[in-house]
Amino acid sequence: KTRQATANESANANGEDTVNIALVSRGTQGDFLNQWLDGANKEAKRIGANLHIYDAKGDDNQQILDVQSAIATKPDVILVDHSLEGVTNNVKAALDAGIPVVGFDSVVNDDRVVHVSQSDADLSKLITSQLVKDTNGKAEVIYAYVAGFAPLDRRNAVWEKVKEENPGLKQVAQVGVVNEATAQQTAEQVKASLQANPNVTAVLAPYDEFAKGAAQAVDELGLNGKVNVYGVDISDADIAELKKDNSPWIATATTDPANDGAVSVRTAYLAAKKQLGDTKTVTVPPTLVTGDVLREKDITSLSQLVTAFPSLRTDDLSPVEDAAKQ
Amino acid sequence: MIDIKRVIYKYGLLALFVLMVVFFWIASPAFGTTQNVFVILQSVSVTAIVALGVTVSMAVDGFDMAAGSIVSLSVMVSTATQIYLGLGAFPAILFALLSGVLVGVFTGALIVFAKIPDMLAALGSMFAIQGLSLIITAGKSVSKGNGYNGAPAKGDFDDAFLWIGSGTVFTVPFSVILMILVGVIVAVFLERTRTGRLMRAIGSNREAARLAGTHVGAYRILAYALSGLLAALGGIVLAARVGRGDVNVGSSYLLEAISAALIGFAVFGANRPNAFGTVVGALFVGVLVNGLTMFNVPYYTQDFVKGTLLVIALVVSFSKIFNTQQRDR
Amino acid sequence: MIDIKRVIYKYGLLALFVLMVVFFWIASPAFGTTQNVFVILQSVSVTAIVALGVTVSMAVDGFDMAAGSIVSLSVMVSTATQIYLGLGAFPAILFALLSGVLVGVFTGALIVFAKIPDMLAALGSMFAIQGLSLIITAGKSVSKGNGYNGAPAKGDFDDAFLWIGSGTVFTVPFSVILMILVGVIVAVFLERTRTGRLMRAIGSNREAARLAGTHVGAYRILAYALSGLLAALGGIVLAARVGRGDVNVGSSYLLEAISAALIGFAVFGANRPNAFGTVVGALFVGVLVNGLTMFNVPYYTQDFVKGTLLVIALVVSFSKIFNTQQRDR
Amino acid sequence: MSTATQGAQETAQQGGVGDGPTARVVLEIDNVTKRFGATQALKGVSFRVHAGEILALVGANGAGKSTLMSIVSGSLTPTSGSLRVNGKEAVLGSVKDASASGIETITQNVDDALVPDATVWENLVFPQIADNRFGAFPSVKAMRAEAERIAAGRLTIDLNETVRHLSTSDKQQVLIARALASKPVVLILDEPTAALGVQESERLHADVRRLAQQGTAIIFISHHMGEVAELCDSAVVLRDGAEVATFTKPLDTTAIVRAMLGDLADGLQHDGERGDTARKHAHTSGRTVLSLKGVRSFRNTRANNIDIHEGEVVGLTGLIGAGKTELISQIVGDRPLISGTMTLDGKPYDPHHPSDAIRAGVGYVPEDRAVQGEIPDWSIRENLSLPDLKRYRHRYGLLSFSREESAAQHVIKTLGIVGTSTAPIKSLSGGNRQKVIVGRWVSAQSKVLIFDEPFRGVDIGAREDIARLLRKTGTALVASSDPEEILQVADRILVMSNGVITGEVDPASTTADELSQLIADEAGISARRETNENGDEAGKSAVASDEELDRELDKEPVA
Ligand SMILES: Nc1ncnc2c1ncn2[C@@H]1O[C@H](COP(=O)(O)OP(=O)(O)OP(=O)(O)O)[C@@H](O)[C@H]1O
Ligand SMILES: Nc1ncnc2c1ncn2[C@@H]1O[C@H](COP(=O)(O)OP(=O)(O)OP(=O)(O)O)[C@@H](O)[C@H]1O
Ligand SMILES: [Mg+2]
Ligand SMILES: [Mg+2]
Repeated sequence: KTRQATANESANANGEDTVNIALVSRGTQGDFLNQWLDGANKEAKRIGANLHIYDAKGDDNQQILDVQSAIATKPDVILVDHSLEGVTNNVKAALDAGIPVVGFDSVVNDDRVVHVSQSDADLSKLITSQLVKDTNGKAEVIYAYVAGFAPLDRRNAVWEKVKEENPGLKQVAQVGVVNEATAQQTAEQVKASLQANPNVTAVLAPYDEFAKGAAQAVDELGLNGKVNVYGVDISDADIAELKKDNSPWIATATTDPANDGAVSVRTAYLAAKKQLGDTKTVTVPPTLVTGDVLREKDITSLSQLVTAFPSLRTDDLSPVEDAAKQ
Repeated sequence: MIDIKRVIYKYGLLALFVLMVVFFWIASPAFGTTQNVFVILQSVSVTAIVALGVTVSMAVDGFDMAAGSIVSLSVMVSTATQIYLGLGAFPAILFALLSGVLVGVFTGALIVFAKIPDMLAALGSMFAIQGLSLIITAGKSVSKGNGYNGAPAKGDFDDAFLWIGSGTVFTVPFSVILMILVGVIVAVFLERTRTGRLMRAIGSNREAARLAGTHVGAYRILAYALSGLLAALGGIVLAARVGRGDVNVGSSYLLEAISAALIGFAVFGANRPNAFGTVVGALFVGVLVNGLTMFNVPYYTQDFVKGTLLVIALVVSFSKIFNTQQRDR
Repeated sequence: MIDIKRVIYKYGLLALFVLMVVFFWIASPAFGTTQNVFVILQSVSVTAIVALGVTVSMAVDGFDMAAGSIVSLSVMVSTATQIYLGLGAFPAILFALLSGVLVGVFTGALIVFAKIPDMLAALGSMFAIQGLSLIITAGKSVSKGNGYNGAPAKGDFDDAFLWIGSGTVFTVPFSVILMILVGVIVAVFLERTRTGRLMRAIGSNREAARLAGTHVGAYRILAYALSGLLAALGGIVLAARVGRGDVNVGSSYLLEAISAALIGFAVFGANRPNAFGTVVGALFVGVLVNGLTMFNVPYYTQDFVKGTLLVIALVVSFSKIFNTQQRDR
Repeated sequence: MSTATQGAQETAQQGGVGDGPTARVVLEIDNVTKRFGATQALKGVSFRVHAGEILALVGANGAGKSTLMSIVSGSLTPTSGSLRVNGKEAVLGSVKDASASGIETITQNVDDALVPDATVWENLVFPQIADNRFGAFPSVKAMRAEAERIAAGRLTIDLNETVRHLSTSDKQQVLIARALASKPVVLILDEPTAALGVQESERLHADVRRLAQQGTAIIFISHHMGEVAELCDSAVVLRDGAEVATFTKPLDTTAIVRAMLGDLADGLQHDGERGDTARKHAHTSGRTVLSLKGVRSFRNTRANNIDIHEGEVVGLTGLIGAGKTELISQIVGDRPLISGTMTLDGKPYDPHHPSDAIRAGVGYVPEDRAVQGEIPDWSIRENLSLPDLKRYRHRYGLLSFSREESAAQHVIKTLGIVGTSTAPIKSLSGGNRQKVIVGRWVSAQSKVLIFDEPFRGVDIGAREDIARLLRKTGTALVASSDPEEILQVADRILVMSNGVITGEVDPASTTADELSQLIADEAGISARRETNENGDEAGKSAVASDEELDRELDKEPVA
């Protein structure tokens, strides 16, 4: 309460200078990032911040340089998303120049950086425990995973532990491809695996592109009801998939990407205003979204999703009031 | 002696293919089931259709690098027509095919009228079209129930449209039938029709073809238009199977289609773009991926095996044995 | 009259480039700052270096489609050498460059000895190498503190290695200096050295070069080896900049490098692979992307603008104006 | 080995060259064989060449001349056999080594040996660059100086010109200059005069003689018996890959032709100089088939009127660059008409594309077979049917292979093409390839045939076959810069000089020498006239008004 009050005061004190946030994005393609960005944009508008977006199109090298470019424009705060170690030097430079840095799901090794994250471990725990519950810890499982992608690696660590704890779960095959047609090509692989392993009853696909592919594979082989898909993440397209009658993709553990973006922007805003205090990490807790609920409440888009799963919205994290009220 | 060499040259790749199939069949009981055969055929259908288009462009000594982006465009157009505009399967298919043909004609026109080298022109088209298909949906993927930029959806996928992706005719998936049909048509077109023959003449010696009375420019544009048409058809099948318009899905089909068409050069020792070879090329990769996945070979090893096998196939087909035909340099 | 046309043909693309720079400069004060100039140059340095290699392969009428995968391989080798094996910058660079050269020689050998067509051979290499660089790390990315397959890391990035990516010489980033150096060397090599001349002769008419006493096969292999070397150098710069080894990072550089090399054809009306043009081509795209980002143009529009500008640039350079040189057909 | 070959061996032994006691053997070819897949191209050829000797290597198309010379020059490796240069065993299969031991070659297809995107001077010094004569960083100045030295007194073309833009004859001049630069021990010329005009040929002959006097051995391949008899000291005849006879000076061309063609020769009565016995006088009805009115070769030269009557073969001759091809390419729709009008069978004829010409019934054989005629990867059959594919369409618009095959068989028989219908055209010898291109019009119902240099690289037998085809179809316009050829086939010869038809000649009352003289003279006269008339800006004003130019035409239109 008190913190928010000060925020309003300072905004009122010098109304002209809106907060300039340089958003240095690793990539804006793909539904997750797209919706994340949507959320960030809307939130920036709401709280009256100015968002300048750099898009590295998935190229780490470009993102590093973008941080450098951003520093040159002297923003009030730099928000990086999904960045890897490489940006560290430039992030340090920014911090040294007195520009606070907030990272979303980023790997930046500097104590001064404020981290916002959707905890991959939590996501993975939530969905795997659902899997364990549904199968009573006894099932043949196809696992979709490609090593080398940090979030997937973190989600994988949890699954490794779950397997140890539940000897009844047998991972009979590991599949996965990551490229522009991830869903499609994962589908082909899952189909092949399902052919080779007819006793499989669950597919763990802790990434929505994998999950979509797995669902398509089960659909095309007509194994609906026999094989269930457990996923992670959500998007408009994912909702359509989950909501389909008899969809094999029955549950997904997720945060709301738009909410993630909003939280990140708010945190950056507060960091710029130096109102975060000692907070160095902001973690967005995940929610389990199930097809049953989506069908029941006839949800078709992310914006409606929050009405069915209010826990997806985390306004209490780094709260900032509307610009109008400020 | 020489005859054996010729046989290896002509049938080496096919033999390798058959060997591979036999091996997988014996090693894994699930591989040879009818269902799995269909799974494989379905998995290569989009690649094969796109690759057949690329083959046509190669026939006139061109190279449709824009094919992948046309797949993306077609996916976006066909899904957006239904979801954003609320129109049915027929207009969706029509618009998608039309967009493919238009891009093809555009590329062809750049080549013929603006005299831009083939690859360069196709690259230009590719970039422009890649951008265009993103703009259609403001960079988002198109899915059921979601209209343009947050607006409510005006329609839903037409069942007839989805049938293209999931329907069967006498238990055979429609996409497989479509692939075979397109393969046969392209083969007949290139080998047995006047237009196809003239296209191949252009591909081999443009100037000679022109002086023998061929309207070279028109045929080159036509070849790209056909390539665009088939790429768009591939996009439609993809969109119908997935029931969703994913951004940029097409780009990964470009490389696969090129591989298939190039492997096809080696089939029957054709040493030139040919429809049958292209389909075999697509199947070759499809069977390999399917078989390896069945053996639970990790993804990163699969790529290596795929690459190594491709190289071996090429060496068997092109080296030494091939020499008997050509001057030794 | 014709002279003006010639001028447009020769300098059209450069003029467009200069216009674009001037426009951005006037429109955005941040664009022209020294720092931003370095950012742009740095952002194109990897692309340019790889593209210069591709240019060399194009000079012998080849086409190194494996360049992107060599970048990936080099990234993996150079990072794994330091992290997994605990060796320093020098062996890391050496092994990476060596791996690039080896792949180049392998591709070249496939082409020359096994007589596989250029693109096909490079494609084979590409697939095999893509797989290989995944196998090196069992499909994982290499990062500080993580050893092979869960084992503890044996070493850390050598500062000398990281300096390649982030060091400066008199405020100029080293990678920029490297790019300029490689550009000059390749230009001098292709235009002024015996080897370069012979390579270009081979590219123009292989048979004539052979009849004039050139060891065509050796030079073709050499061209691919050089292309591999430069692709590997690009990979080293990339790895040093990013400070980690990511799977498959290189593949996106293939298309960019090809674009740069192809746009380069149009610079000074060369209409053939040339080093200066390649660097300009890379800069062209780099400046465009940087400028558009400054104007906060959404990414999905950027692609379209990029594509359209590329097409316009090509049309200006190749159409009509070009005709004055050629017979109108 | 056949008895014929053995006989030839003996002749070769006794034949020698009586060039005095100084004549030393510089090249010994010993029992060379070459097999291409199933084709035995060479069946064991042996002969010797002496210093200062000009040796003609003759034989019908596909006899193996080019193959043998490719082996000698190191660009092909023989299946068996050996070579000795100056008594030393030569390394086989390396152009560089052949060149180092003093063997230089001018290839039959000049485009094979030149780098099209490089300048003339660069091409002149390429072998030296390759040979590392200029070091790792060749200086442009040094290379240019060397190129100028090579070109001095021999090349008149701009050394900075890109080779791609040169005419065939200029390209050949470049190659010859380049080969002579290294003062070779043996110089091989593979049909060098096939693409040359009278003057250029004369100059080449002079060059060759001078070189021979300086001691260079020359192997000269040619289908022109007149040239062979005049220029060469001896002749080796190849037939079907075997050496069948050797002749020494004075060369009996009739005997040579007989040896070349074997039984086939009996059907020919050839005097080696002119084929007028083979030419039958035209039985023209006088009806005009193709009529050209006010048509020009070049924008700045005067217009020509030409009428071609039914059943006559009109020859068009003139020096290289006279404008024959320029004129023809307008008739066949390859290039837009500069001025004037054309009628075909009395109807207006205005082709905008070669297809228009073909549809109107004009059959065309272009000048440059390799670049403009062949589809190299295709079989003989497919090459034959290319311009007329509509004829082979049957059900559902699909092509009928059987019809195509029988048509191909007919052509192969008619023209005596050596090869099966499914053999790729690139596996044929030069002359046979030319026959295939000509053969496209054998069964087409063309109203008029327009052949541009159809006899390039064609042996005497084939020349007869093509001439017979021309006469059978009847109406034709044949361009050739070879007086001998044109006299053999034409009923009426138009002499062109600098784009203008300056005279008409009756072949019956003219010899090759007279015609050569006329061509050369006309060229000189018209060159002078050109400078007089167009001394000022006349060239431009001529373009301004066609009528004006036509009024200037004092003469009645030719023909
Ligand atoms: N690369 C090749 N592959 C297959 N056969 C070939 C090849 N080159 C030549 N031949 C065959 O070898 C024989 C000799 O050909 P060559 O070119 O030496 O004849 P030539 O005497 O030079 O004829 P021309 O007077 O027509 O030039 C021909 O039958 C030809 O078809
Ligand atoms: N008056 C002129 N105006 C323009 N160009 C000319 C003129 N005279 C000669 N030329 C040039 O000479 C060449 C004539 O070539 P063309 O091919 O028509 O001659 P040709 O008689 O067929 O000789 P060839 O035996 O070389 O085929 C053209 O390239 C042309 O550029
Ligand atoms: Mg020959
Ligand atoms: Mg001519």
